[in-house]
Amino acid sequence: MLKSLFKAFINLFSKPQTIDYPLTPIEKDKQYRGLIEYSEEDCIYCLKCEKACPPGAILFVPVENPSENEKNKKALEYNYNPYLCIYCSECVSACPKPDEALWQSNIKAPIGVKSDAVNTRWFGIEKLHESRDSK
Amino acid sequence: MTKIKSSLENIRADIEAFYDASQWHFITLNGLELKKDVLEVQWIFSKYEALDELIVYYVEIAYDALIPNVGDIIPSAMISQREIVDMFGARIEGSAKGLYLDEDSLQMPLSSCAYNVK
Amino acid sequence: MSKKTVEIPLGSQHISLLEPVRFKFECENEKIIRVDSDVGFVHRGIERACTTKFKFDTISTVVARICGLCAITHSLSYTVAIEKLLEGEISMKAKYLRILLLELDRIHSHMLCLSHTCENAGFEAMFMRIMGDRELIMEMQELVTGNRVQFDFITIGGVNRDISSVKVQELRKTLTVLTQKIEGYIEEFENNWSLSLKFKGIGALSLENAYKFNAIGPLARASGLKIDVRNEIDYLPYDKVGFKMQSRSGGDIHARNTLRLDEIRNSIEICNNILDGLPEGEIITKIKGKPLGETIVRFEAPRGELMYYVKGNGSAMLDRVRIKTPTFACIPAFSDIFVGQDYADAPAILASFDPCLSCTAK
Amino acid sequence: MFDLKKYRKKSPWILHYNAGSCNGCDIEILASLSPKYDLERFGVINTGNPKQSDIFLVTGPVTFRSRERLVELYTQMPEPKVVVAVGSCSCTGGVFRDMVNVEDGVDRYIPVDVYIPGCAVSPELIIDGLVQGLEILEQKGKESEKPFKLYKEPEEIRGVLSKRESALSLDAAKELNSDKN
Repeated sequence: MLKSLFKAFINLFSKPQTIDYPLTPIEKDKQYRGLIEYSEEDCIYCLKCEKACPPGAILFVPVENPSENEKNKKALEYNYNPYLCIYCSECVSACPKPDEALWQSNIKAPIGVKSDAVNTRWFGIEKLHESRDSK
Repeated sequence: MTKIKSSLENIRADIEAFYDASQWHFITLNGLELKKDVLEVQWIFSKYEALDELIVYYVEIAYDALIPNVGDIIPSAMISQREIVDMFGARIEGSAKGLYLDEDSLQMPLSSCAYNVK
Repeated sequence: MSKKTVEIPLGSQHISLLEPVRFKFECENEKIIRVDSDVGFVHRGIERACTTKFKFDTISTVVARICGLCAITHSLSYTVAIEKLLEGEISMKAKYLRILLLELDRIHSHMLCLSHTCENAGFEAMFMRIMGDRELIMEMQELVTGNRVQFDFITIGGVNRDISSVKVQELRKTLTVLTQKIEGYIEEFENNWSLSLKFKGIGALSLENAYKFNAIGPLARASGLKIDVRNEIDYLPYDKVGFKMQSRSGGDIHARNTLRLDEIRNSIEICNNILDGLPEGEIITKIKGKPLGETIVRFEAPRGELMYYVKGNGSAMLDRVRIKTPTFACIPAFSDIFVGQDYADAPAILASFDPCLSCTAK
Repeated sequence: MFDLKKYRKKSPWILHYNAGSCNGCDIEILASLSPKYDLERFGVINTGNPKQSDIFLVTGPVTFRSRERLVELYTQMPEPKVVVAVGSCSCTGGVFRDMVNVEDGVDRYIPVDVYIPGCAVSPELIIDGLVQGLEILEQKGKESEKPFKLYKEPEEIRGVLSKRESALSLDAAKELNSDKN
């Protein structure tokens, strides 16, 4: 009884366990599994990341007027869905130029709302991707 | 891992003679499609407190053969039997469908002749 | 004649359940006389996808998503199975790091279970206390692997991330803090009046029934059945890091809880031993080839024995991946325990099993 | 009298349903209720009763057997309500996309307002998502107070989607698809 009273007294003056999250942001470690980032200039369009991705969150689909890149012979465009990604970094370990073309940052994933159409927009991209394979 | 082949008629007697609840631990029942209509069913046992001592009894049968029920010898085999019935569409005495699958999902999903009910 | 029994459903959505499972209790007055359960709510068809959709080198991230609590055991069992088929040998350092993560995972899973039992016994303050201290482990895991729950730490041939000496120091410090907290819990679980009232002598499984129903994991060890796969395998050097078999003899909820506390203590000891004797070397070795043949790999997940049967045919697609999960094998024992207990105790008993339905249905 | 609408935002109650996830997101929801991340600062209480809740947290890709329960729980909740999809697999299916016994994502069945990505989501993202959800809840509350008009001005129909329309139709999404094709 006395012991617990003593404990309660100590707890009264100790620092709270709760962190003040939305007001003070949490600093992430360098190795935190955050968003996958991509640089179009360094990409060599080997499509290894697309094959390695378990859920298929990275898709290269054909577009009519791609940005200039001499390695991009088939006129493909990189598409990434952060709402489908499972942040496993299989793509980064498959990439022949990691840290230049594709890398895992420590940025938090974005919160989506209805107007983002996270699921339905991706269906269109998947359809385009299927048409690329059938060609 | 020691594999012992048995036949559909003998498997129940074999397991009854072999199984001693205080020595052997029944792990699970495993199904495996060998060819289009040949199914291999394995009963996997391990020994308590021994280094990786596994014994596998197996039979090779056709899909529509009736597999005997070992639920009275090993009570915990009942639920594994229901899983095999669901996953391969095999027939086991006293085991009903519907542990995992619904009516409109893909039936017999692990065999090559999986089908959808419309 | 009026009906003497009444059927009471529990689930699939219920405040005391984390996962969807439905029980139908047939009760006579207060006593449960029969149990029906429906465990198929979480069936996703992972076994089929492993053989039709994914190539063998990406499956370890897929099978980790079977269960969030023992994710690392799943991916580890699968990778060890593939390494056995490819006859590759991995370095000692990778083996040690694998054990480290396995034991950290066990500690956090057991702490979650303990806090959940307390909540279901109506002891909210204890729930908050254990959950608050559990964050220490979660921070450690984030420090080592970069994520709190799904680590993706293990890959074919070794582990993904190295551990620096600064991190080793931090881990040691946190483990010391944690040891003191665990001692506090043991005192509370042994002596607290309201916890003993709800836990002692309730939901007991006898040793004969444990043998009869092939119980595994903490459920069996609390009844005195000495089954622990860590004792029966040689893929990982468990004998060198100070593993000790724990067992109790009561078989009731109290015995299960104290057994879990004992296991946490032993796991902390193992973690400390690993950090002391971490060998030098590469963390990843390249293993090439395509799997051919069949193998069985077993591991001790926090809830009991996990078995993987993998059969390859020499191509990138596997022939069969059979996953036997701990909770699935325990269902017959669970149903046996419920019979004869009060309905009011059902949520507390259920929480003390630490069931993992997403494992069960795959 | 009590002004209920004013306090709804101050204390939203949440209902949690697991529609087939791996438990990872569920334990993170529990962790965000625990002392370190303490969601109760925002007045959030985890209730097991759909009839008393404002925010619906769904985890997991929807499996075949849990479809019915999911829709049932959604319809039992009183208006205004906000649906939050927690985790990659409830947003789009995640790693379970295209598996045999799974529907890809929650928004096939019920309208989703906030999507929280991550596998598994960290508690800070859950807090972010819930804060976003609270704003939507307030907006929806205001919308439901407006008098119901049988006749609508033509511009009004074109400009603002009524609540029912926005909940049921995926017009905006369909347009996006047709643009791409």
